[in-house]
Amino acid sequence: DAEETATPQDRVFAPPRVRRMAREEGIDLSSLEGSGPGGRITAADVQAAASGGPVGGAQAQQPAETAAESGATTGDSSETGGAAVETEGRTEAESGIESE
Amino acid sequence: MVVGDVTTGTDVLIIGAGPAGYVAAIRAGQLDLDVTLVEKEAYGGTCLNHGCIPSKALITATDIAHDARNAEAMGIHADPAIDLAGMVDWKDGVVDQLTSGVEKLCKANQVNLLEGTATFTDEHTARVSHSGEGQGSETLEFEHAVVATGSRPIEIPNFEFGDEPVLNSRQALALDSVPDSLVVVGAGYIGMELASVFAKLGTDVTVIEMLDSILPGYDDDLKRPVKQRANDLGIEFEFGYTASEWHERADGEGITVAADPVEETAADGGSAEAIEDETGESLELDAEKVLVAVGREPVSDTLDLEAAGVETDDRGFIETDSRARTNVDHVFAVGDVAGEPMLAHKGSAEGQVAAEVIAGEPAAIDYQAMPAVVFTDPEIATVGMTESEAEENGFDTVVGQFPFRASGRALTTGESDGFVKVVAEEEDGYVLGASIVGPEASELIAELGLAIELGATLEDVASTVHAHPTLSESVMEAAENALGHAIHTLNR
Amino acid sequence: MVVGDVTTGTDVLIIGAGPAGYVAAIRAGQLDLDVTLVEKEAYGGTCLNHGCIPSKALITATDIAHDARNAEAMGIHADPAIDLAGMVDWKDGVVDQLTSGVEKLCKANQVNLLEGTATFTDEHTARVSHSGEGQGSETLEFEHAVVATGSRPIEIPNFEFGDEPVLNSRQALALDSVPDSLVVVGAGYIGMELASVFAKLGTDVTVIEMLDSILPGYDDDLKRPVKQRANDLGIEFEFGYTASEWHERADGEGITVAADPVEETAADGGSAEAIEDETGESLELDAEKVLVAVGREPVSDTLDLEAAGVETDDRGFIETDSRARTNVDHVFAVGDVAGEPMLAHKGSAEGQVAAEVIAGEPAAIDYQAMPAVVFTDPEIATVGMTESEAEENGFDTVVGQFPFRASGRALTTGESDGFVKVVAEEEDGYVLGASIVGPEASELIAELGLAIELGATLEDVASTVHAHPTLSESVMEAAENALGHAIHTLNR
Ligand SMILES: Cc1cc2nc3c(=O)[nH]c(=O)nc-3n(C[C@H](O)[C@H](O)[C@H](O)COP(=O)(O)OP(=O)(O)OC[C@H]3O[C@@H](n4cnc5c(N)ncnc54)[C@H](O)[C@@H]3O)c2cc1C
Ligand SMILES: Cc1cc2nc3c(=O)[nH]c(=O)nc-3n(C[C@H](O)[C@H](O)[C@H](O)COP(=O)(O)OP(=O)(O)OC[C@H]3O[C@@H](n4cnc5c(N)ncnc54)[C@H](O)[C@@H]3O)c2cc1C
Repeated sequence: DAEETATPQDRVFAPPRVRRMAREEGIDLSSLEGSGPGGRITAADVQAAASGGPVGGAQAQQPAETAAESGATTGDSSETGGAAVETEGRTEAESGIESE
Repeated sequence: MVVGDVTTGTDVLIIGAGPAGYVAAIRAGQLDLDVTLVEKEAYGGTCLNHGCIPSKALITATDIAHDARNAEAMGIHADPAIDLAGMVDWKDGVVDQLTSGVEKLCKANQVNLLEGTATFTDEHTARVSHSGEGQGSETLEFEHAVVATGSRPIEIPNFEFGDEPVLNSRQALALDSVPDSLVVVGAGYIGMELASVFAKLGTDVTVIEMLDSILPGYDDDLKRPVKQRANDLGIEFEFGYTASEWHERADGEGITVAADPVEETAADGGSAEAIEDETGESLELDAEKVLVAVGREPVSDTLDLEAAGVETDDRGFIETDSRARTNVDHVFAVGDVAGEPMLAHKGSAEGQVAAEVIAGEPAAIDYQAMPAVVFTDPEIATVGMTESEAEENGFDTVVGQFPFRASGRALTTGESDGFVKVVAEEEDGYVLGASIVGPEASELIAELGLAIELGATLEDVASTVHAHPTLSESVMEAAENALGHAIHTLNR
Repeated sequence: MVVGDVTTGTDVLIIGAGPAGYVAAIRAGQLDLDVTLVEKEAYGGTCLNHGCIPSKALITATDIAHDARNAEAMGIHADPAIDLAGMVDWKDGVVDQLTSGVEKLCKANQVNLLEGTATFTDEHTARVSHSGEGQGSETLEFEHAVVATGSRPIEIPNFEFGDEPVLNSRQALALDSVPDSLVVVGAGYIGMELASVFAKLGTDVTVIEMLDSILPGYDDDLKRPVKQRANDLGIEFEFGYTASEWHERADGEGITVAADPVEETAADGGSAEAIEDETGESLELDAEKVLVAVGREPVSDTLDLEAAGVETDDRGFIETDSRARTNVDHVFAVGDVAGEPMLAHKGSAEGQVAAEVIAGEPAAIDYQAMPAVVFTDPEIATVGMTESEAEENGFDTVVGQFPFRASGRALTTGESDGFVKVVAEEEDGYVLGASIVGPEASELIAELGLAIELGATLEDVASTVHAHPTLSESVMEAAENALGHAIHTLNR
């Protein structure tokens, strides 16, 4: 199990809380376009995908300190809301597919 | 919990109270599950009783004496005397404090503690047999089981741990007098940690290793300062040999350990190659004791896993998914018995995940930032990918490095061997891995583990202000070096 | 660089080669700016020559002896002898290595080094006068200037640093024999660090402090273990007194320091209140020397700032914006001269920003995660907001704590006083601040600085695997405690 490897194609850059949220929502992080620096996936991205709606509402929950993360636009991430997949079992979200 | 020849039920049966099992139990208790934790020997398992804690206690204590003895350049003149029996007493006190703490924490979290040896009887029942006072056995029905039975040291032919001069790590950590001389078989992390402790206690130490270098699996640049320090401590190495047998010496003054050269074909398929002995001749090493530290194997053969339908791989490890689940849906396995890396914190992390998954939470374990530490002198710590692993995984990488000899804080401690190395993805600078050899490597690696988990970039690490003067500045400087603008080292 | 009574030009003139100035210079060099760094005394400034580095060298070295002397419980019996002259030699060697390193790094980054004292002559020129060999002066025309002239110890009436038994921190760090007794005036971090060093060297130390506790500005719970340890070391405290004068004793055996009780109205407006002496009587303390460590003041009065039009506040600090810019657009100020916190890494961070802004980059300095460390025994380290600061800023907070006595690693080092405390925003768990008192606090704080900078949450820190057994696990456990599910401490 420790042998799980990531490749540039399937490595997702997202903090633990975001990976947990994705598992809770059953969202495949690899289907998301990250709005953080360099494409890092943020909580707002997952919330937006989960609600299938625009990202703006979720962004409002970010405190000022993380403006860098939430400030960027998340463009087409709402389109991926429907691409959510169930993540039970061996293939989980956090070892999913890179967003780029 | 009723003890006797009766059947009781529990939501979660956890077998083994090491750092994997007791953490699973505490977390399960916090999640309001009805938990029973069965332990046959001692709360805290190998780690607290015979592993991490006792070894680190002796390493730190011998270092206090060693550092003072070797601080003449600093104007300190000391000739400390070490009373090993006293040191071992102190160490035992530390262990007692921690293991009784574990017991208390379990109880405070409503974990039912049960002393005894558990074996599966079918998919939903286990028998727990008690030896000693409360002799007898009882049957436990469970909804979920977590196997956390750990590992044990591997024996090699002709070296039986029961025989007096042959020691495993557990026995070595309990010695109460310093052997004059010691042969250590195996230059893995346990062998190297203990070799250093005994060398600092004044023992003549010789290490026999099958492969051609210490610490198989670690990069050469990380090993170099450790090997150098070991040489400085007077530790002798015999690479490319395997210990074949031992016998009492005729003069009654100790033992002789015989070792054979490894034939090239017999060498482990690992990256380091075995050296063929030119002459092909055997070695004979005189010593007072011999410590065998050639690795550990899972404890999966003594609990009738078949009765529960749980499968192991060919080395005996129980295979699990990232939810810590075995091939049987309601049975989980965590810690050493569930595979490499056999490290306490890996087991604890798996234990938490198992408990959370049983409670219905969407937990999963992710091995992308699993640290590993070797408490040699100096320490080695790694997390995430090495440069070559990153490249094998298809990343274009950029690497930054900072030598401790350029660190003001390192110089003020008199300990400035080693370096911090950071590996990142080239385009966006995501930190992928790090390795450190040098002072406080074990503590410094934490920041880089967090960096990897957070998806931090080199710039994030480099632009975080680090307090001066600290060793942690070296982490920042390594990140700056990868970006081409370190301040305290040249950027080439 | 031509030296003589001529005018030369430079893009960037940097005045002062302390950690603020030399870092600005190196960074500016890396950014291909034409830089001239003027230093009147020694590369590395206060920090490398008379501050951070020498103090930490003596702290660490005396600790090596002290730890060995006090390790009987671990079975170690030692009676180290300390030769202070030897220790100071070693310390000087460390300083030389670092300062010559700074010089080399400057040159390698194409920084023009100029020895001399700079004063402004107008908005775009400065005079640099050389004493000693290359006596004379020259005029420098600059596009941009960076003022990095640092700070100096504050003198109090009747205690002149020139007088033999009166010491400032610099002089105290250069003593080559151990005073029998020492009065320390001021229980700030410099006073407390040095009081501990001398107490460990065997000096009878008495600390006089105007306020009612040590380390003004730090929370009481952080100070408590430090105060306790100081008491254990035999350090005496006289709170609520100010030193009024000193005189040689009639018997010629040393000096007497007189101190007056602070009147309540005279007390500093800070949080800690001065104690009114019941009797209102003065104290007389006999000692061999007296160390005055009552604070530091900016060096802004000796370089004709007015000629350049640069303004200071009423304490003499140059006011700057987050780009390190003064009221004059092309003049920057960094480090101690630019205000609190007067810490080396703050100066270095500002220095980098100044260089980058001059090079046209969008850099800015952010003080939200500026760490501070006190290298007392045990160490204190803080970063970000305290609980009360967070509340004053309108945050609903949640706090998590982990005591080192529950840390396996701490117990194995014999040093388990203190704790890690994490302050977070309640709703989403964003980490806002942290404070640590205990072993390696200075190193452990780094991870929490990164957490704050990256906007990490408690969950992020708690679910990052930390190596076992390490002190850094305590950071993770404090975060877990804030979330209500720490493993190794009770969650209430
Ligand atoms: C000398 C040494 C030093 C080490 N240093 C470190 C270190 O610094 N850092 C680190 O991370 N790791 C270290 N390790 C490894 C670490 O000890 C293990 O990874 C860790 O103990 C594994 O935890 P575990 O809970 O899986 O198993 P264990 O700790 O082995 O615990 C298993 C428990 O299960 C019990 N048990 C087994 N079978 C049964 C049964 N049928 N019924 C009831 N109870 C049963 C055993 O009695 C035992 O208490 C060290 C190991 C050694 C030997
Ligand atoms: C005993 C002690 C311990 C300390 N410990 C720590 C610690 O552990 N951690 C920490 O962060 N901080 C510590 N500090 C504080 C730290 O030393 C300062 O914050 C830091 O040195 C400030 O850097 P600077 O570059 O602003 O100024 P300085 O380091 O003071 O450097 C200013 C330089 O400018 C030169 N200069 C001044 N005027 C002129 C002029 N007109 N022309 C040419 N050159 C000039 C001076 O000679 C000096 O070299 C300590 C201080 C002391 C005294």
